Amino acid sequence: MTREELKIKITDLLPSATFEEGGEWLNVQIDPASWLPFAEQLKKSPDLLFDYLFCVTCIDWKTHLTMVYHLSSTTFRHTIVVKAKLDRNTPEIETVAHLWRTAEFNEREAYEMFGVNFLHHPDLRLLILPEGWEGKNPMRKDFEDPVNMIKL
Amino acid sequence: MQNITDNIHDWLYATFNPTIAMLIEFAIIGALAIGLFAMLGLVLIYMERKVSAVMQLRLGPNRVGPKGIFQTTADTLKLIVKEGMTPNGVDKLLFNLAPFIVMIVAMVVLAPLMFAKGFQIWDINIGVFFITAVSSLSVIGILMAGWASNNKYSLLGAMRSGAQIVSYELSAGLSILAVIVLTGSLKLSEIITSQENGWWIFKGHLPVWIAFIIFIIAVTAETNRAPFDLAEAESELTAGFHTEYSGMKFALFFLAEYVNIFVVCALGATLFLGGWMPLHFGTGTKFNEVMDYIPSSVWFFGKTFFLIFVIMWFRWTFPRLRIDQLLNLEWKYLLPISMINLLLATFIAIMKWHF
Amino acid sequence: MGFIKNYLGEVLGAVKSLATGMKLTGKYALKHRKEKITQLYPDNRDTLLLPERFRGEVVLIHDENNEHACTGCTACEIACPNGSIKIITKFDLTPDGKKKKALDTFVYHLDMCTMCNLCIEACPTDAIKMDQAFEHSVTNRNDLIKILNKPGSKIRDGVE
Amino acid sequence: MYRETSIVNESTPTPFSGNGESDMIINVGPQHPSTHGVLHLIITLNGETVKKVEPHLGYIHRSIEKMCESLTYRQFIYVTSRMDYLSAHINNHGCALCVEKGMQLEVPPRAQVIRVLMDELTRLASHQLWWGALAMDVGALTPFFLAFREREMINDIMEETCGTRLTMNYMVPGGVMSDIHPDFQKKVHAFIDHFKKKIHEYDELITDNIIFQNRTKGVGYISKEDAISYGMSGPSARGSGVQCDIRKLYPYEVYDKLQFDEIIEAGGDSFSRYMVRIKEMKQSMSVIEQLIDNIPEGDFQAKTKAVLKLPKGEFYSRVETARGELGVYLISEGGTTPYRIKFRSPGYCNLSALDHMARGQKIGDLVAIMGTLDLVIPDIDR
Repeated sequence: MTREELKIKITDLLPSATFEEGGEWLNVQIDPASWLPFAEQLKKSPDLLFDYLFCVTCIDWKTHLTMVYHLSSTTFRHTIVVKAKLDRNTPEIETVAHLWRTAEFNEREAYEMFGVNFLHHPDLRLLILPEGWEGKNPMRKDFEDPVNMIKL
Repeated sequence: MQNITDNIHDWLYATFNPTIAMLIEFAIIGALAIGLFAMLGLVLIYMERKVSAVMQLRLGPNRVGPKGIFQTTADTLKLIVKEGMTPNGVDKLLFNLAPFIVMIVAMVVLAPLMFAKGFQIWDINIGVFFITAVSSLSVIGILMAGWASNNKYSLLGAMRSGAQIVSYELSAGLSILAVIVLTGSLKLSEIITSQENGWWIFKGHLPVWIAFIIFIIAVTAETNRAPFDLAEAESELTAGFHTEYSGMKFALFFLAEYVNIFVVCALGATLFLGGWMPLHFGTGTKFNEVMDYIPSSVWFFGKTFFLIFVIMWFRWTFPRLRIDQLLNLEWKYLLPISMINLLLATFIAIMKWHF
Repeated sequence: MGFIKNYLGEVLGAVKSLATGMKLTGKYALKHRKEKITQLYPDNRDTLLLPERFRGEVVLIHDENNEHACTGCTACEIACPNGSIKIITKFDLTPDGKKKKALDTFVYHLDMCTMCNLCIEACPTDAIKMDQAFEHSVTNRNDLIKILNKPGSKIRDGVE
Repeated sequence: MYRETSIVNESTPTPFSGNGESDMIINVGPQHPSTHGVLHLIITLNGETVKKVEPHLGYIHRSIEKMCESLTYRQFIYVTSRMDYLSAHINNHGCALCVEKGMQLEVPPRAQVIRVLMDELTRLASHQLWWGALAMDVGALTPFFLAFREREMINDIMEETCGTRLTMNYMVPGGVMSDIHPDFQKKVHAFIDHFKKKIHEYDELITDNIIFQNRTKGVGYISKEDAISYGMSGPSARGSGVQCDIRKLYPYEVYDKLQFDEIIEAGGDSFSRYMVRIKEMKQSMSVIEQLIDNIPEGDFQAKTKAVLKLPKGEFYSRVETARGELGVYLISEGGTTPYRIKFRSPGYCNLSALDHMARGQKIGDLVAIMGTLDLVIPDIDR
């Protein structure tokens, strides 16, 4: 599907979605609450079939967090980018680990690095940080570690 | 050789009363056995390192002494001066006993071996049986080490080793039997004498060939050598049953492994390749006389070291088997084949078709 | 019969595949003298040649008059991603009485250097280069902090 | 994250207390001969059979993504060599591509060809090391040295042209750091001739070996759907029949002009993944052969300013490393440093499928599966 066709199809699926201009692929801006049903449709809808989630990113914009999902279809070879704006103090979004198994690990990384709480995640534990880690999430912009971080 | 040992024996009995003479003989033999044990360990480890080096396009040890021949001595010295550590949480008695059991077993098995013509510690009439029986005791040492270490890797390694040694003993025994039925004796000296007119490998047709191959495979497994080194599979279990050992206790395991290889290869050389018996064809030929000029000890060690080289060659070529495949190989392939092979050998022996 | 045939075929195939492997290692064992690849490293130190682009450590090029080309512009310090270069500058008086920025000390932290070559790329006067020395081990970490400009050295005339 | 016995909490399943009668939990790693680095796996065993594999990361996590946020666009490339150190060139290439995409910089044709040549040489070197290490995992030690003999030749070529052997930092935005060494073509030809004569040894020693085949065939099966769902990429996914070669699907540099096959094996087991890599080596050689005599004349680097600035926006570049798809997701706020950079590393996703593959297999198989997945731990622990 081309970019325009995708745009029409996605507007059908989720009327509240907005689109960002520019970028290599179609950028879809959604509300985090609508993410799970939308994701299910993206995965299962027969003319979309987004079965390959190749990148899960969390970005700290200082005022809010953004979860970015790069999705691609191995059948149709089209790609979209889904972005969901999260509240910075209580970031919460539904997990998609049951749809794309790779999300399980990637969400665990986002959980510990940014503190995003993935609801209904099967195994939301620390993966990289040592057990019993307390304090801030290291990849956030305001993280300070006076011992291990060297300012150049 | 025969003369030297006989002379010493006669002189001792002439000079002292029989009890003291016997004790002196014990002492001499004990010293010789320990000396041989240490020497074999050093030589074989050096040999292993050189063999692996030439197969892997490397140089091998080359710093300590000319061509690095003192490398293993230096390593042993280093291991001796290391602290003999006993980790917390181990079963102290078993942990410390295990390496000695393995070592003692390896030393005891040296007894009935015939190193040269008339050069033998104990010409027991059930020599072959003695070797197979005693050498299987070493699994107890390994199981003890694995259990006492209180380490899961060690335990897994020891259990693997137990399953492996117990099963491979069968086909090793059956392949030995193939020669025994042809010889009609368990006495090592008689087995060697029976090969005066040609080694069994030449006289015994196909059954002995098959028995020989199965024997080599089975003893490789019995001594826990690659490709059957599951007990210490280092990519899976770090070091298997001796994970927790260090210093001299580790060195004893290591030396015992090599002495075991020597023993089984010596046995193989004795049974299939005529032991110290020079290469003979028929009786009283000119060729035999020429061969007799080479000392019998050279023949024995030549054959043994050739077999050791083959086993090392296996190690540096093959990947390791998995535990279930290891047991499959034994129970589905080696055991049936060696049983049929034994029947064949018996048939040949009865019909006197061998040369 | 088919079963026995398969069984024997399996065994023979296995033995053949193993023999092929053994032939290869056996061949290498025999041809070892020709095929061996190990070098006797510390012994061949004199004949060991490293390619001229090899990145061993950063050096400041001095010519026979003990002059270098470093103007103290700190381009390398800015280019360095991990802060292993520290340039301390001073002000020289030029003959016509003007103050001119010049290099005082070129501090190089070999312990932090990752040999990324970015400083060499950044240098506008090609004053520094990568040297081939690679035996960097020292017993004291402080020995790895080096001062690259030799005592008494000064900037070559005509380098701006 | 080595856990001491003393801090074991009895209520939660830990490495030292089983959660069932016949369960045994063992720690593989962080220091373990078969993990090729410092991967920590917590394995639940039932006898010899693996019930569950739980990776535990972070032992060498350096937070490269965070480091890159304070480095300029010229500087951050060198750090990425430290991610997947066996395909350092290709990592650098991905980053350079991303910066070029942002700056809309045209790379001179000579630089493109040099980049692709270096990428393929790196891929060959990586696959050779993988072959030796896999053989070592399954217990054969000699192949490691044979593989290193060939790999050493590539490393020498790299050393001569790039100046370093492993973490080269040869790519810069707009091209490559320096022109190829005058001997480069001659040496690459010598290497190709040598490797063509020796590659049959790989088959003789390992591929055709009955023990190796038994160890890998039917072991660690993962279906095509699962492989996609787990986000697997690279040779590991192609062993399950997934078409995922970025060089073919989204060609970059001169890959669209080259003749080479995307190797796909449908088996989905360890042996298929093995065969993909072995065949890929031959494809890489063919790519090198096509390019080595046809390096166009011209600049090796586009003219760029001393300080690079990217416009505000998001840029994503994908390259095919030796282990799979590397994605570089760069978010720029218009300054000289990235605002946020995310590396989608192939190893991380491949590792997540390890549990799925290893369940019900033996411990020895787990080692073989890890070997055929070709895990490089710094790539996972970025």
